[in-house]
Amino acid sequence: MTDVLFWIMSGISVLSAWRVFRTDSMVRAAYWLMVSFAAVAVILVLLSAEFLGLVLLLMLAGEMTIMAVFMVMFMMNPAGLNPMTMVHQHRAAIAAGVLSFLGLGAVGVFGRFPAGVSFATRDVTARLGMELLNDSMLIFQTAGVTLLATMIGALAIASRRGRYGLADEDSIEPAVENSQNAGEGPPSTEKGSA
Amino acid sequence: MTVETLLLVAAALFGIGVYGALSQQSFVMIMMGLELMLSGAILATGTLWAMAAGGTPKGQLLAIVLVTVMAVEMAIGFALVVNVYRIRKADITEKLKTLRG
Amino acid sequence: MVMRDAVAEGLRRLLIPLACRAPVRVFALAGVNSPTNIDDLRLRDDICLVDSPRSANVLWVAGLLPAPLQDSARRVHAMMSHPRATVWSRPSVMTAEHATLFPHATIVGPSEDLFEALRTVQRALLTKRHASDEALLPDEEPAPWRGVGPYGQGGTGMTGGVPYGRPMAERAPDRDGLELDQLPMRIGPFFPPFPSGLILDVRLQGDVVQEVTIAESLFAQGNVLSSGESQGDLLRDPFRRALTEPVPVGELELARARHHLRWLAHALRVHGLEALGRRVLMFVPALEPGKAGDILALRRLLDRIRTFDWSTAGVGILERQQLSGRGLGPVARAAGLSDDSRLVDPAYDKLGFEPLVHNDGDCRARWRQRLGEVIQSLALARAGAQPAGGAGSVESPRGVLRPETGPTPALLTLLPGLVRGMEWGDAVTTIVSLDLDVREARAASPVETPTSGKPAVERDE
Amino acid sequence: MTDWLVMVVVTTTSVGLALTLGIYGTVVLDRVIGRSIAGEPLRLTRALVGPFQHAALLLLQQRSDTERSDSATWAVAPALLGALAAAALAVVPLTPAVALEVSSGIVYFGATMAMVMVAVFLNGWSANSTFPLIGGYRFVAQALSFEMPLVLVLIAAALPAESLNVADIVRSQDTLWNVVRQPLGLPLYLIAALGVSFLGPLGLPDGIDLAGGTVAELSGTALLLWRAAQAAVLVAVSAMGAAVFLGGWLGPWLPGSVWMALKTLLLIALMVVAKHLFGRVRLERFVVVSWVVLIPVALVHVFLSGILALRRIGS
Repeated sequence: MTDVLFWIMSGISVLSAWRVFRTDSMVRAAYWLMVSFAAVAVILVLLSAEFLGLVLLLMLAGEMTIMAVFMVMFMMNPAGLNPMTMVHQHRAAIAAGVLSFLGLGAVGVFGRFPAGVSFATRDVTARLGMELLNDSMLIFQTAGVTLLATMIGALAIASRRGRYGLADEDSIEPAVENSQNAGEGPPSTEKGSA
Repeated sequence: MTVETLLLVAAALFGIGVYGALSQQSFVMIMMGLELMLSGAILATGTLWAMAAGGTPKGQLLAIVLVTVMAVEMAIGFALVVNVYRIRKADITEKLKTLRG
Repeated sequence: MVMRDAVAEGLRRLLIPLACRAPVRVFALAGVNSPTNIDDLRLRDDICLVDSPRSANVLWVAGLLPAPLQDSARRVHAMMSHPRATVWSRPSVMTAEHATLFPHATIVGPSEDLFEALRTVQRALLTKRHASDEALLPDEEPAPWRGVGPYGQGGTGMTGGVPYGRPMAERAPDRDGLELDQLPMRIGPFFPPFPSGLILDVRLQGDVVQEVTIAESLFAQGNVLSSGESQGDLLRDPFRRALTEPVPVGELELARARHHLRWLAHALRVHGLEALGRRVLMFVPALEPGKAGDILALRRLLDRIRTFDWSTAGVGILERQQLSGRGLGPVARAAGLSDDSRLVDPAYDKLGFEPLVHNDGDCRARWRQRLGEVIQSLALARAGAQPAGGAGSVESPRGVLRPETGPTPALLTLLPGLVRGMEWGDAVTTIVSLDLDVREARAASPVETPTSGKPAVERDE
Repeated sequence: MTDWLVMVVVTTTSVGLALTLGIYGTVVLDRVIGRSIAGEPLRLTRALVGPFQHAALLLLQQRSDTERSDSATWAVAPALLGALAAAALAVVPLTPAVALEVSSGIVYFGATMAMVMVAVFLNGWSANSTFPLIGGYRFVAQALSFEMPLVLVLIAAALPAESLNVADIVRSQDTLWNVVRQPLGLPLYLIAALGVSFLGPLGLPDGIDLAGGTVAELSGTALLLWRAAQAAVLVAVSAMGAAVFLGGWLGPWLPGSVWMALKTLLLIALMVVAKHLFGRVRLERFVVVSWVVLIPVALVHVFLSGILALRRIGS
């Protein structure tokens, strides 16, 4: 049963990963990637890394939607209604992809791993929790601090320097508005004062 | 479901990710390629943890670190995309000949 | 395949008797001079007014449609899914000109039972005794689905152009300095939250309104009221009558209270408080001066709920100098101006009338102002049987009404500046709070209307 | 193998049954509560039969299509939303006997609720029409804001149970329900639950100011499915709330499943009352309140719950 599920999931994950770069619609691309990830998450659950798989799912739902929204924001043609190719160095990229697959696959097939070790038992999540908050607390904390630093850093990079007010104040930059007033003045105020 | 098959799947994901990251022009699509590579890495880590390391919790820690890396990559990536777009109005790599800000 | 069809047919047979008893899904197109008010449908158990024509079974055309609205009306008809039918409430008999507008429509005269007609039509549709309306407009794309660029895109460059008959989104400055795409869209004339006939051309970034222009088509042609038969419901309006003849204060004030309550019900509905809106609407038909206690209880309830406050406080602030001396009624009084032509009417003087005033000038002040005026009007109506008005101008619920014009044109000139930079939800709140009636805009002088239609277009140059 | 099969069959039937009854109950409650708030006569038989008539009418309506819609994702969206509700409900123990013991049940629930964002966004996006798209955007903004409090509050509830398994959390409330033990938990959870089922004050993606938003272009079966899936999500979050805060199946005299059903209906009724009494909030204000107030409060809540749990374990 697990084997059947595994084959289905690996099929889904690889096929949808391939679809990511083969669809015109950016939103579809983002969600194909999500499907691929979800299949990987299921495989992780099958490997009894339950917590890890679920955290992956939890994270990527938001992540992929943000990705899709970014696509819609920045791309001129997010729905792929004007199909056009947006690739460069196509052949080299294919070669690199195939090469890395062959190389890593070879490691997987011909590599020798300590075998015969039993699967993890049912209380994996509890044991992972004990590990995280015990011996490996430093790693856990480092990951946390890294994420915090990332949040601050990302905000600092992305936000506009010298913002002129709250997000909800006005949609017009002060400079734009001033020049407008200097020129003609919005008719509403003109009327009001007249 | 053996170590070999699992690692092959992971390698396939990684390979597709490499192709995507190298071939795409749009920043966000490149990030998708990177994500796929990381997904392959997470799968490989999970595999080796479950099948070769005997399921000691320490193995999963590496995967958790990888998930963190993924989050960091996304956050910083998007922040950079926003900033580049803000300054250069560029959303594909071809419009960005130099990296100076 | 035959098997599947048989099963589907069997299912249909099972569903039809059930569906026949369901409330009629109606999308309403409000025209002028309708014998039945749209609010009467909201209180009906057997009718379900929907907000989008897509999921309606019956298109109800209320009254007559002025020529500029007819094309949009047919477009709304085209959006409906099968099975669909049209029911047309008409104050008068069909003319040949009108018969071409909705050839399949069931006509309901002023003395006939509209609700029965709606129910019958839906039942007949479901049992296939009434054929589903055929398409009135050809189902074709506005332009060939192929652009001019090398990849089929719209312009010759990467962006821009008008592919497939639709303007592409173009970059424009926004509040975050990112210069993302602006989405142009036309809203109206049958957008449910807005007064019928209001057409806005909006440019949106996300859901932030960057620019609003009021489409001129309706006012420029000035034919909303042109045909004589369409003036009926305006003549029934006591405020219209008070322009030329004295009308008892009691009648005027009750009409004012009714108007404000209908407005409040609409505003509550737009805020997602449909049930409370129906509660307010139920006061309207039997409103009398003795009901002031109920209205006070309603005000206490709305005060206690708070969220209506939260979603309107600080939204759509109008300054006093924008409003003063233009006869803008409750909108002006909500901003602290005691601007009320009832002050100069001797009949009101005798009653010791003092205008109510709120100070904030935002949407919250406006709904409180109107609710306060309902209570005030009920008190005035109790005292006043003496005739008022007849002096050529009258304080209508929306503001000063004159034979040629009302407050709406002045409010429309304020609108583009007011909603720019708002999120769409706030813009809707604001437009609803102004209580516009596009029929009044007909009389706007030709000089004034175009100005309302063109602010800030060439902003970037 | 047979164990496994039995588990699948039992879970599917119980989830299916619970969802069907829950959706029906939600629709009936919605009408009854709406009419009593409007001050109209209740007409109970109509309320009980009405949902079937309405559904039949929609089933007989043709599906509409828009110009260049993304029909595949449009069809997927309601199915995904319904599937997520069912998947979320699967880990909620409906009776002591039928409890899928998932050791990370809370995380699993959080993951499914995060996926709701995908379904709603897809539904808005696929129509290739402006109002649905804005509705989709709105839900993304709203979901990113309530997701954190939702997960944090659930984790706080897991602390006294020392387990992420939902059945263990129910058992840990044997002496004291979490609604008393963690007084901040249920209010925060209900706010997030309103958000995740996009209802009432947080019904921003399909508000009337967008002419129906994400459902503006839907008709017929698609509309029916979407509304049913939305109600299913409401049922799933309410059931989770009942299990985590109101002691799930615990209660005297009546069988556990009846208690669970009653508590779930109570939470559904609370949220439907909120829908009819609290108008839509401004999205902007909700996002600010969520990040500035709700998330810090939820963090403090986790911290306090942790201290209390530690003291209880210590003593």
